Amino acid sequence: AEGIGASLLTQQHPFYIELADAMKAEAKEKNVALEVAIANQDLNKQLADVEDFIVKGVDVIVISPVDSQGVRAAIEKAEKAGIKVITVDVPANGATVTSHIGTDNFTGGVKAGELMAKVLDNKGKVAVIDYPTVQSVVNRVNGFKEAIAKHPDMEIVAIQTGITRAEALAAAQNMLQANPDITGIFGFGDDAALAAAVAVKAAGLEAQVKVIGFDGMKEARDAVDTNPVMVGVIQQFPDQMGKQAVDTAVKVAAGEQVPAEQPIVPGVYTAK
Amino acid sequence: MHGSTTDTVLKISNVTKSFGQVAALKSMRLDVRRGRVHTLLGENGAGKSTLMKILAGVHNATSGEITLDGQPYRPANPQQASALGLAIVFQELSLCNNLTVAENILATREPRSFGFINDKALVSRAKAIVADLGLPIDVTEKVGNLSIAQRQLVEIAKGLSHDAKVVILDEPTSSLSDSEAEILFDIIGRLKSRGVAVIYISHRMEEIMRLSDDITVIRDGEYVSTHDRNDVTIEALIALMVGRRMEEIYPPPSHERSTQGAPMLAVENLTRQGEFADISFAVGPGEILGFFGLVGSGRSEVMNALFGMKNADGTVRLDGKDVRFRSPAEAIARGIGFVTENRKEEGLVLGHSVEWNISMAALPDFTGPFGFTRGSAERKAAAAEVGRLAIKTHSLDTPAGALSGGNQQKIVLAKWLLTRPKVLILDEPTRGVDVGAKFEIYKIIRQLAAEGTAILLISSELPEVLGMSDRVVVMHEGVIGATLSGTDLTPETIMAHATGFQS
Amino acid sequence: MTQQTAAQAALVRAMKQYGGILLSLVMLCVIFSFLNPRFMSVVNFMNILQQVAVIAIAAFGMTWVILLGEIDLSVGSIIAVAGMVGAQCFAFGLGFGPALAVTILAGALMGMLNGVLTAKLLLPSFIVTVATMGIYRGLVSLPTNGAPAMIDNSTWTAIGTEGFLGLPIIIWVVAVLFVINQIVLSKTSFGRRAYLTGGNREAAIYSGIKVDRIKIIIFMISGVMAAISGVLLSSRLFSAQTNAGMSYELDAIAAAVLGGTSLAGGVGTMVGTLIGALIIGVMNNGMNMLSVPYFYQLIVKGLVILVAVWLDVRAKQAKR
Amino acid sequence: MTQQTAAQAALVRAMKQYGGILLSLVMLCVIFSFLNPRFMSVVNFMNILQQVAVIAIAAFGMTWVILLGEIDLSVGSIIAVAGMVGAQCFAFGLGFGPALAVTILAGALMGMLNGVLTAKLLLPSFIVTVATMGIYRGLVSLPTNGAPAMIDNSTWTAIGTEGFLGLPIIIWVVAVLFVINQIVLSKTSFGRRAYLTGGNREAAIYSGIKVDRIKIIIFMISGVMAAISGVLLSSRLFSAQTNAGMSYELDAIAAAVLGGTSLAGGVGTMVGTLIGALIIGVMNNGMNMLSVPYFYQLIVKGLVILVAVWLDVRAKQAKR
Ligand SMILES: Nc1ncnc2c1ncn2[C@@H]1O[C@H](COP(=O)(O)OP(=O)(O)OP(=O)(O)O)[C@@H](O)[C@H]1O
Ligand SMILES: Nc1ncnc2c1ncn2[C@@H]1O[C@H](COP(=O)(O)OP(=O)(O)OP(=O)(O)O)[C@@H](O)[C@H]1O
Ligand SMILES: [Mg+2]
Ligand SMILES: [Mg+2]
Repeated sequence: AEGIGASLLTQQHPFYIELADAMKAEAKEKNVALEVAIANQDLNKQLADVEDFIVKGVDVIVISPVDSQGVRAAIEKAEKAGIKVITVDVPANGATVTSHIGTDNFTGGVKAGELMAKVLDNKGKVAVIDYPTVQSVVNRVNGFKEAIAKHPDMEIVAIQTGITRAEALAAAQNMLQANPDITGIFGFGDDAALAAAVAVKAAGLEAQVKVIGFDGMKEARDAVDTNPVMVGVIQQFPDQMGKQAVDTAVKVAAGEQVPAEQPIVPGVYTAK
Repeated sequence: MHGSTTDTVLKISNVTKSFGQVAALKSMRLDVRRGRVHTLLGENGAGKSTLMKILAGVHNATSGEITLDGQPYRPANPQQASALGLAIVFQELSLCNNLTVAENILATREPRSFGFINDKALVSRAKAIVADLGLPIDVTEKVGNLSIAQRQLVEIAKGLSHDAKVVILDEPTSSLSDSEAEILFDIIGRLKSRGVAVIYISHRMEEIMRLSDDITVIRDGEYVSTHDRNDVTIEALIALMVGRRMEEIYPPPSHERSTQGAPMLAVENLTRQGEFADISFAVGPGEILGFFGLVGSGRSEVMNALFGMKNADGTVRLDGKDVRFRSPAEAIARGIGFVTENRKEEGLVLGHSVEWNISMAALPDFTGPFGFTRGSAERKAAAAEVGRLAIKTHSLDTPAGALSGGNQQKIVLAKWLLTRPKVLILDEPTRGVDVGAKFEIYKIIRQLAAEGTAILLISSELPEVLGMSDRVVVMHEGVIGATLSGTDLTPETIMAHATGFQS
Repeated sequence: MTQQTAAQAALVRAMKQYGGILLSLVMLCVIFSFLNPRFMSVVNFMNILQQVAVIAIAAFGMTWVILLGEIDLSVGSIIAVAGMVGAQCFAFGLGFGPALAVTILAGALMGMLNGVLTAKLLLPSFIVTVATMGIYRGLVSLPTNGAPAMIDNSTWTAIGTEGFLGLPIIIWVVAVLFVINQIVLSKTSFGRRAYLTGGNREAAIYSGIKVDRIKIIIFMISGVMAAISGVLLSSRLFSAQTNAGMSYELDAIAAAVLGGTSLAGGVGTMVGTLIGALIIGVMNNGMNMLSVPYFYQLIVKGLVILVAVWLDVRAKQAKR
Repeated sequence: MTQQTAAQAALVRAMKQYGGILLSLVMLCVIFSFLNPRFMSVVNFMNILQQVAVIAIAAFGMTWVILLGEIDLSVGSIIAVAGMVGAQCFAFGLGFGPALAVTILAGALMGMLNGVLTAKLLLPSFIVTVATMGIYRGLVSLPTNGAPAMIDNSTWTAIGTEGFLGLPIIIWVVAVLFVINQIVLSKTSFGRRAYLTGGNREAAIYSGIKVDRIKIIIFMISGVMAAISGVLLSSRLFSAQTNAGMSYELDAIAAAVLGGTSLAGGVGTMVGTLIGALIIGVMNNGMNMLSVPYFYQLIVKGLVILVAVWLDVRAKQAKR
């Protein structure tokens, strides 16, 4: 088979679904073959997926790495086989790829922190729901922490892991129970933020606590529009990312030059 | 042949049953009559239990005809069988250890009020059943906490709690001692007088002669003949059953034992809190020391302690040296063998081959360099034991579970013979074993003794203990009542000590 | 016997049966209250009960299955499917009642498949439910291609958020299901048959129990309980997540085993399972309240399970 | 008997024992070759073998554990810990040899903990290893706070990437471990004792087998196999991932059970397990080659496991 092979981190998250959909749409538009494999957050499966792409003989491989470092093995295998690799969303460390297209997560985190400071008048105690085993989330949280650190009257009083929406809900409830003076919650993704908003409502703290999310998928943007607790969400653009990834892959296959870095700066979405 | 046909409750004709390739029953027939005890006699694996399971609705007959009260009888499941008036006490215990006696006895027939189980009524009804049968059992106790004998009584209570026309008892006394067996015989007497037909299965000839009215002999799944109790002798029955004449049941000692030298095993003041106390005895090389007691008198517990399965205080000297075993492995290494009481649970790995079962206790002897098993030596040794004990098996690779009870018991014996023990403990070695095989086992015991093995023979069958032992230790409630030899070895004295009526 | 001594006897019996695990639960509560005074509050206990509801209900079903000596690893996937079925029903225009009925029916069907494969084809339930765990997890993703589905029905979402007579509805649901399961298990002949079959399958057959039918029904109970868990979870989250309930089967099994249910079958009670589930809930909540980092939470949770089961095994041995 | 008929007899025996599952494997291969001609290539078979190596080796260890009637759910976590231990050794400045030794020792220790808790405290292995699954998964995250760790040792990474005598080193490792496990299981007293203990623990004790020791050793074997799997995995990935090996224990169990190992204990072979692992590997690879969407892959995988186990159960019944 010729065409593009795409190995995506997961298919159980709206971000990646939108990314995959955008890639498929663009591939159709450009009339190239595209095969998508889902690593289901398992790096070993991602490597196996890439190995199978190599056997199948695709022209270009697009990877959204499960992990920046571990993806090196897959990239090296592809390059040994003479196949060019493009990464989307998460960058690769320790291996050079033809091009990387991704959100600047750290900057996104900083923006989230600044928004939080703004809505809380530069003071107050905030909590974070995180997912520490994912590098892009770590970058977001670090950016958020840096922005908050610039405000002496603001303090991060609790950080808890809440990977799924159910876990995030429990984590948010329990943090609110333990620290009733929390005025802001930052969720590492839409799921975390939406769950936090539910917890705030359940605790009857709608007047006191503001929630900010990250990703900006439709459900979260709707929530920002309708739910006063959700004051904003950092918006990624998976549609742009997917389109650009396929465009780049087509160019690479045709032998054209492409830029090594194609950053996509996240936006800030607040109520209409 | 016998009486009028109107007396016949259950009539079995030309019944066959195959399990895959195995034909367990070929052309069976049987006439069971009201108010009479009809005994089924046959070697291990002859097909007795299979026939009973067909009657109970557990198995379907492959072909043949059965009528109950003249109506065709073909129960689809045990519940139907019991609804049609059949009650059965299974050979293999079919109780749930996690439930109480009452819950077991009335399983699936719990008294209910408003659709919910009425526990009070459950207990009182079970109590009534047990009291009616005269059984000494606490119905609120968990079955798992009972001794094997008590469980057997519960099994009997469960089977007999149905109002039945025909009662089947498949080796009910195999784990009972004489006093509990007497309770059962009383019950059977009452059933008879109520006009109930009883089908009885046992390998104990004395018992059979005492209880039966009719006796049917079967061999290899085939009907041989039916007799009135008064027209036959034990010898004749055995000849019919095993296909040859047997002169006696207990082979004579092959030699006059020289007066004991140093004892091979000497036990002093062995005590374990709550189970047994102050157990002292000694056994010399070539001696058979019998252990008799009522079930629950603690004989098995003493032997388990000797074998390193349980801790106990006191001293044990083996071949003149003080020993203290912390595990069976140590006991085996020092030359002790233990044919345990329950072959299915403690003796055999039913799913594995005859060969593996025979070699399992002597595995260190078949282990070569780097821990590799010496396969050909192992196979040769296992084949030799199979030959020596005349074990009936298709091949050495047949799973032990596929053999009949008597042959399974021989495998357990073979396993311990292969370790060449100095002291061999035999805990009920002939339980559930047919007369023919029993004789074989007795011969082996004699032969071992002749070779100088010291033997501890635990048995609840008085004739067996009397017929085989040089001396007999009688236990009662965890202590030794007496150690008898010579002219003191009479049934009366032994029973007196065992029941504690004499001290 | 006077009434008082009867009550005392019952208490002694309960302490003997649940002493080990009750001790663990009380110890955990004491430790957490000591470390964070806000732990001991009515609001927080409501939180714990709501958070543990999904696990507890799945664990009721799991108790039946384990009682039979079987295991059901597909529970987590059924939880996810249930939420998605509900969401799709609403997308299809059904009302609350029909949607709930369809969802519970779906749970029963998935459980029935597990039961039939186990009972009729004689496959080990462990492997059957490992397989159906994958199958059901695959199925849940088909309608939305892996994306979560919003649930647009105010009655459904009210279950997870509203209260009734001063208590959250979720807690009522747990309580009612607990009582039903407890009564059916301990007071009906169906429950008794489950104990018999789990204790000695052979004996159960000889006693005329249709063990295949019981097995299938019990897997259906497990499926239905998981489906109800799924309803609660999706109502709490206003949405059906395709990764919902992932590995909840292990928590449900842990709850049942902590509660004294024996994996060998034949032994177990709903009371024990409820206590087991509470231990898991208290532990998760307490550690969150103390801001214990995630990885340490994993470690502590493992250790608490080990200690609690050990205490329980010890208590049972001492009793004998 | 001539040599030829002996060989024929062996073949007949093998067909009887492995017929059901070999049939499944061959059928899968035929179907995939038919659907994608590139499936049947040397390169692709090398790929399959490498992809399945991690599962296969863990499954060898799992076979021992299941043979004993126990289960080890901590295998996936041990795989992750092993990689992290290796990475930390290199960060600490150790060379390849010592790092490998420490890693394998770590696997043995984790297995020993499982074994001691099961054998000495008499806790059910299911719950012990559910607990240690969490504990080990928590431990793996401590050194890096959840982040992956790079592995900076060319010998270590060469294992996963280089070849030897024309075959990838990984395949050699699998082959050698298969042969060792196979020989120890079928030709030594230790293997025999494992079969006997799994078949009837009580009878084994009475026959002088030290079942506690055997149990502990076998959990150590499982730990060591998982650690070696972890080495291979981390070498393939140039890094230690904290979520590595997640739920691989289920694949390992599936491989062993597909291969005819009975969860009740006492029955199983390494040959069967290898075939079982290959089925899983061929299935994953073949569906990737056909670009089957992920969720459908989950469903198909579950169905294939069901069908294969069913064929095997049927073949075994017919044999009797
Ligand atoms: N479920 C079964 N599957 C296969 N074979 C069986 C089964 N049950 C019994 N058999 C075989 O049928 C034959 C008759 O067994 P059965 O149990 O009826 O003997 P028995 O006369 O009761 O012997 P015993 O005196 O030892 O109890 C034996 O060869 C036995 O191995
Ligand atoms: N599983 C058990 N749990 C608790 N107590 C038991 C158990 N098995 C036996 N006992 C008790 O141990 C004592 C000895 O029982 P056991 O039946 O082994 O005696 P025995 O003299 O060896 O009888 P036999 O060998 O004739 O069956 C009895 O008091 C019995 O109730
Ligand atoms: Mg019989
Ligand atoms: Mg005894």
